Amino acid sequence: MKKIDKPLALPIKKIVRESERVKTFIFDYDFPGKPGQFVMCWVPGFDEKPFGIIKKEGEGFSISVAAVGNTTKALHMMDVGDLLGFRGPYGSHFKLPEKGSIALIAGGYGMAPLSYLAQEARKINLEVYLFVGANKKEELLYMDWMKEIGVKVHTATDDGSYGYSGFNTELFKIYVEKMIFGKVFIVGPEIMEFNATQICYEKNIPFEVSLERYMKCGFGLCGQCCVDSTGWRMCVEGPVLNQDELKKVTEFGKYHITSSGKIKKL
Amino acid sequence: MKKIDKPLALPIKKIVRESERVKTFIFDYDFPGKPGQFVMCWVPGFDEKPFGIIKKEGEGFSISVAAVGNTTKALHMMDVGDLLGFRGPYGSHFKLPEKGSIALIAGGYGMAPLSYLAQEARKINLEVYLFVGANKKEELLYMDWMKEIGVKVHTATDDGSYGYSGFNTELFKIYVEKMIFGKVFIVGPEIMEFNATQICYEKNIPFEVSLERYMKCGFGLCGQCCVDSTGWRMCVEGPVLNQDELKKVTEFGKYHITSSGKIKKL
Amino acid sequence: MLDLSVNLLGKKLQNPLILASGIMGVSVSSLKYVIQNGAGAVIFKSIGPDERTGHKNPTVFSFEGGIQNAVGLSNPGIDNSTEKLKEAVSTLSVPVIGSMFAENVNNFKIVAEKMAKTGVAAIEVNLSCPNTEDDFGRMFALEPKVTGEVIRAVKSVVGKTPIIAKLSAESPDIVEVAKSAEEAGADAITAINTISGMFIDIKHKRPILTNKYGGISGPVIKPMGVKAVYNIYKAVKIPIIGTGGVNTGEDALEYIMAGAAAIGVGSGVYFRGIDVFKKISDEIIVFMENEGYKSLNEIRGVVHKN
Amino acid sequence: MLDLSVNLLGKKLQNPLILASGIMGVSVSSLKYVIQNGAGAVIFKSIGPDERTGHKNPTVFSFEGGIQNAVGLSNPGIDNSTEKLKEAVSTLSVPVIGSMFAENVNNFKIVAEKMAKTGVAAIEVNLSCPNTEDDFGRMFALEPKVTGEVIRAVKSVVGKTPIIAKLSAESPDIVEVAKSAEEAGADAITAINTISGMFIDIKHKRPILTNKYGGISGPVIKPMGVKAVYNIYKAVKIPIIGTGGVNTGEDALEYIMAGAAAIGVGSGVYFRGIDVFKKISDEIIVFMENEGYKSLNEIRGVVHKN
Ligand SMILES: Cc1cc2nc3c(=O)[nH]c(=O)nc-3n(C[C@H](O)[C@H](O)[C@H](O)COP(=O)(O)OP(=O)(O)OC[C@H]3O[C@@H](n4cnc5c(N)ncnc54)[C@H](O)[C@@H]3O)c2cc1C
Ligand SMILES: Cc1cc2nc3c(=O)[nH]c(=O)nc-3n(C[C@H](O)[C@H](O)[C@H](O)COP(=O)(O)OP(=O)(O)OC[C@H]3O[C@@H](n4cnc5c(N)ncnc54)[C@H](O)[C@@H]3O)c2cc1C
Ligand SMILES: Cc1cc2nc3c(=O)[nH]c(=O)nc-3n(C[C@H](O)[C@H](O)[C@H](O)COP(=O)(O)O)c2cc1C
Ligand SMILES: Cc1cc2nc3c(=O)[nH]c(=O)nc-3n(C[C@H](O)[C@H](O)[C@H](O)COP(=O)(O)O)c2cc1C
Ligand code: FES
Ligand code: FES
Repeated sequence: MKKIDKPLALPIKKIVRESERVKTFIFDYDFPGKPGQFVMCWVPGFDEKPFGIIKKEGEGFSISVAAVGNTTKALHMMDVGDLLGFRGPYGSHFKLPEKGSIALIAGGYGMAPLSYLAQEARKINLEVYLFVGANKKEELLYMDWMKEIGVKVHTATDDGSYGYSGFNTELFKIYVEKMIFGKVFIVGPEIMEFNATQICYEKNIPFEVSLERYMKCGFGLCGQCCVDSTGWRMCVEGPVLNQDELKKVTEFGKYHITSSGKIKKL
Repeated sequence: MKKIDKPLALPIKKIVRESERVKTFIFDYDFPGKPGQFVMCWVPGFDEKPFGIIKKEGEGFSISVAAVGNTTKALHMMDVGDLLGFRGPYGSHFKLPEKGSIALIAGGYGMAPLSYLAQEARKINLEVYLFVGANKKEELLYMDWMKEIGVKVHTATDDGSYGYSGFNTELFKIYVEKMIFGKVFIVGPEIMEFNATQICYEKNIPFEVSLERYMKCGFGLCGQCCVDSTGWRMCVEGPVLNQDELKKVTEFGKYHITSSGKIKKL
Repeated sequence: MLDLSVNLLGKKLQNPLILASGIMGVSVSSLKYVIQNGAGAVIFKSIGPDERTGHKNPTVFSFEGGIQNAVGLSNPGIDNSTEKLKEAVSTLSVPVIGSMFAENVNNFKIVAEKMAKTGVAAIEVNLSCPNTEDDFGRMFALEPKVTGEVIRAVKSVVGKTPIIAKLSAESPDIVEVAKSAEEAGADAITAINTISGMFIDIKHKRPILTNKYGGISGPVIKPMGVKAVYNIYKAVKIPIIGTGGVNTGEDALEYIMAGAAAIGVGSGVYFRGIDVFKKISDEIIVFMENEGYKSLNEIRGVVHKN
Repeated sequence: MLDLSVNLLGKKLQNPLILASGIMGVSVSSLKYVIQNGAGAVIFKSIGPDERTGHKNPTVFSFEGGIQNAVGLSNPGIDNSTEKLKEAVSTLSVPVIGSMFAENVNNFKIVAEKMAKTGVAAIEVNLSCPNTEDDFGRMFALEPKVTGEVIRAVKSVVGKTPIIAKLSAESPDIVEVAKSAEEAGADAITAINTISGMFIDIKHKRPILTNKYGGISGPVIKPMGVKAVYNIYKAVKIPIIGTGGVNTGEDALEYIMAGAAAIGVGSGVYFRGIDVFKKISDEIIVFMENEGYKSLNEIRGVVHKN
């Protein structure tokens, strides 16, 4: 897979509003990338940030972006035809089992990489159970798409406005007691990921998690995204780690490094 | 064909004394190159000069060098195992006809590229007539090799010590009256080349000639080897030119440019 | 209609691509060949006061992404060159620019005066050859003051012939040097010349070039050239011939967007062949068509606005 | 037995390959990972007097043959770093070198004093970052005199801790700068840092880096680095850490033959992966075996004899 390491300018082809906070930006370009990998997206005049790559069948590629700060808000202001710069794909990717059932545990924009993974899993006829959490119904992403491709969707909302009332990890815990998942894939806020991985460890289910760290270079040079105590780079050896690898990442669920290099508690 | 544009250090594998003034240096490396093309050979501590590439069947490659000045004399002092640096192959190459008879007119180390050409011609079963000139018998090169591969050798020596007494061009003129050559290939001192081409023009025989000019870069940048009035670079568009191309080279047989850029009469 | 022409020093160039000095430019024929391949103007190889054969080979080789050379300013000397320059001026179909160097102010004047009389469209003053330190000492273009002196001296003897100061990215003060050249009367700036370096052949255990060091050109120096042009553009009013590593239309456009009035192309002749000029022109045209531009004026220096 | 070990500043390195500053060196873990991959010593990312988040992205990207960066000296500040440095010194299996920068002589002293107390094997004084001109002005390493002043000041507060002056090929006076550093008490020289340039994205019509300029590293700067080391080697007695564009054993050998005592490897981590250190060591060993050498001392500076 060829990497693009100098920003490639691409015009936005289409913008889809997924929820109050999330928009999907679609590009007419066959950017390489597997589920779990990310691109560095340059918003000219603002910043360049990592986003999970999505390659929906029949589209070039897209990113789904939650407006959380300056750059993502600027991105949300952009129009069709505006240019963004892309590098990537970077990082490790999810590895699907060959058959059986899998569970996806998604929080927030964690749905972005997991939606792409769900698509690939359905292509090889895996049973896909999605446990997705959000504050409220309006924050849930890709529900139509997921149902369309035959994903078994289980939702949890903090306010109970849709599906289970509470955390998706709680919901997952209920299901895990009565079902057998060959592998679990976890992407969301670190605290959600931490809780989900605890359940998997307890139940001895193999899993992969995407561990997000602040990224600068994205390709393994600056050390910004290195984790304790292995020193692995979340832009190269990560972001996708499995249950054995994650055990060595002592900082998981505890702290990470800021852009100046200071330690920040979760 | 991949070019090597940064000198490649190669040890001399074998040295063959061909004549009083000429030694062949053989290298155990499959350097690319067709008959008529040349390599730039760096003699460390001295200079880097152009020599015709020879790829004798069963050998890597070789150059045959006449000791004429500082660099070539230094080269003659070198031993097996010593390192030289090679770039190339550079320039245009000879194009053989598909069948019939060809004539080679060789003077001095002009035999170097023509011997390689003769080998390739014999491989495709062309009739090869060689008209080779030298001061004396001892200066004739590759006679055994040429006979071995079935080349019809016609020699001319200035002192009459071997074969025809006089110039090889005179000898060629005699043969051309009674024989039909599909194409003629000419390499030697410019005055010999000039005389040979005059005969071919008169008789309307297609030919190719190798036109040597002072070379610096060898790959078309410095302009040192450009000829009037086309401006062609003898390291790219030449050194091998055909009868039509040569007509446009008004300086042929008249003058060339020295390493400082001054014009020097033949 | 899409128009690539530029006005430079009172001449109209059909396109902004100028053959850089030291490449091909040894004879009228070689320049003609370059023009047939699409150059908008040509610069002769640098000529000095006396004949020089230059350094011994290896003087030029190529590596991944670049060329290294220490040809050593070989040239027949100004007196052996004036006829050739005149012939070029009178027979070639695009503006012919002379290039000159010397080792001291007095010789700069002597060469410049003779060269100006040949009728060249402009004289490029090479203040930045990195390959003749042993013969001539530190290059002039390192120092604003020295550069100003040379340009002033040259200006005093060339009459109306425009003067181009050719500068080096080896000077951390290149912007000051450019300003000083402008103040001294330079009509244009060429930036940049090659950047000095060394390659060692580990088997031979010696530098590859006979001169040990040599100037590096080609793609690897483009970012240094673009930066120089970007900064000089902010500081001077005279036009800049952006030079260094231009192989493609995209490269040329980087320089133009940084502020270059025209583009020097040298090593590109090696990297893309003699028709590099045509290829670059075509690539610029495709870009401009896609983006809806009609003239290079619309994009010159545009980076400074973003 | 073939031996790649070198003695540097009183420490024995198992091999001459040192992780260059600013690559990976943000935490004890990241350095441990580099050491597992074969580095003979490691240098931390440069630390300054205060916390800095650095420039906004894009701060790093790669092009054919090189990396451009303007990270902008992001660092947590010396006071947030001393514990980390101490931990590194006490837990890592190879010599740990600190790197520091500051904007004036006084702050150089403050940072250096604190850093020396952590027990680092040496302190590299970064006088040559090309990416913080707007914040800090011209880099110190351009001027012999300024360099001497900084080194003298640093030396006065670090006790026995060896000091390495990190220099820039952007100074045409790099040899004088090195001599001045030696005179001021520097115990070693690192040459070179990145070389500044600019890349423009012609579609965006703006420089790629947010900082506009950025330092270039990787293969494209190797010839400038080798030249610098070759010339500095002739002029000083202190050891030189040859840095810039070392991706392969051959690259490292060029520097060693030019006179380098040890080799800095930075961008090679990108070009060849984190195990670039092992790969380079292996390649050096193959070369030495083929040529019949037993120790790097036999070839260090050998080019100066040819
Ligand atoms: C591997 C990976 C994949 C991601 N995929 C997505 C995705 O598909 N969709 C999506 O909306 N978001 C994704 N993110 C998060 C996204 O990068 C941040 O939301 C974005 O950088 C915020 O930038 P900002 O300027 O808008 O906000 P800021 O105010 O700058 O930051 C808000 C928060 O975003 C995070 N963040 C900021 N900058 C970075 C950075 N350079 N690297 C990592 N995290 C940063 C920090 O947690 C920060 O507190 C991903 C992050 C990583 C590391
Ligand atoms: C395309 C080409 C192919 C050649 N093939 C062979 C060959 O196979 N065998 C062989 O013995 N010789 C060959 N030569 C000639 C060879 O390059 C010269 O003999 C050699 O360069 C002389 O170098 P020197 O230092 O020994 O002598 P010098 O004293 O430097 O020169 C002697 C003569 O050699 C010629 N010469 C010198 N330098 C160059 C140069 N850089 N480029 C071209 N000509 C030069 C000049 O005519 C000069 O007068 C070839 C030349 C060319 C251009
Ligand atoms: C072989 C060679 C010879 C050169 N000779 C000269 C010269 O005589 N005078 C000069 O001003 N520049 C000379 N240069 C520098 C070029 O004019 C140009 O500034 C430099 O090569 C950068 O441009 P490029 O990357 O397009 O080659 C020479 C460059 C090369 C490669
Ligand atoms: C991303 C990046 C960050 C860097 N940060 C620093 C730094 O903080 N301090 C420093 O002295 N050099 C820094 N450098 C320069 C390197 O230490 C090294 O001198 C330069 O990259 C040349 O070596 P290389 O070609 O092996 O990368 C940095 C280089 C890169 C690529
Ligand atoms: S972001 Fe630079 S190493 Fe991962
Ligand atoms: S030798 Fe340089 S162009 Fe032919």
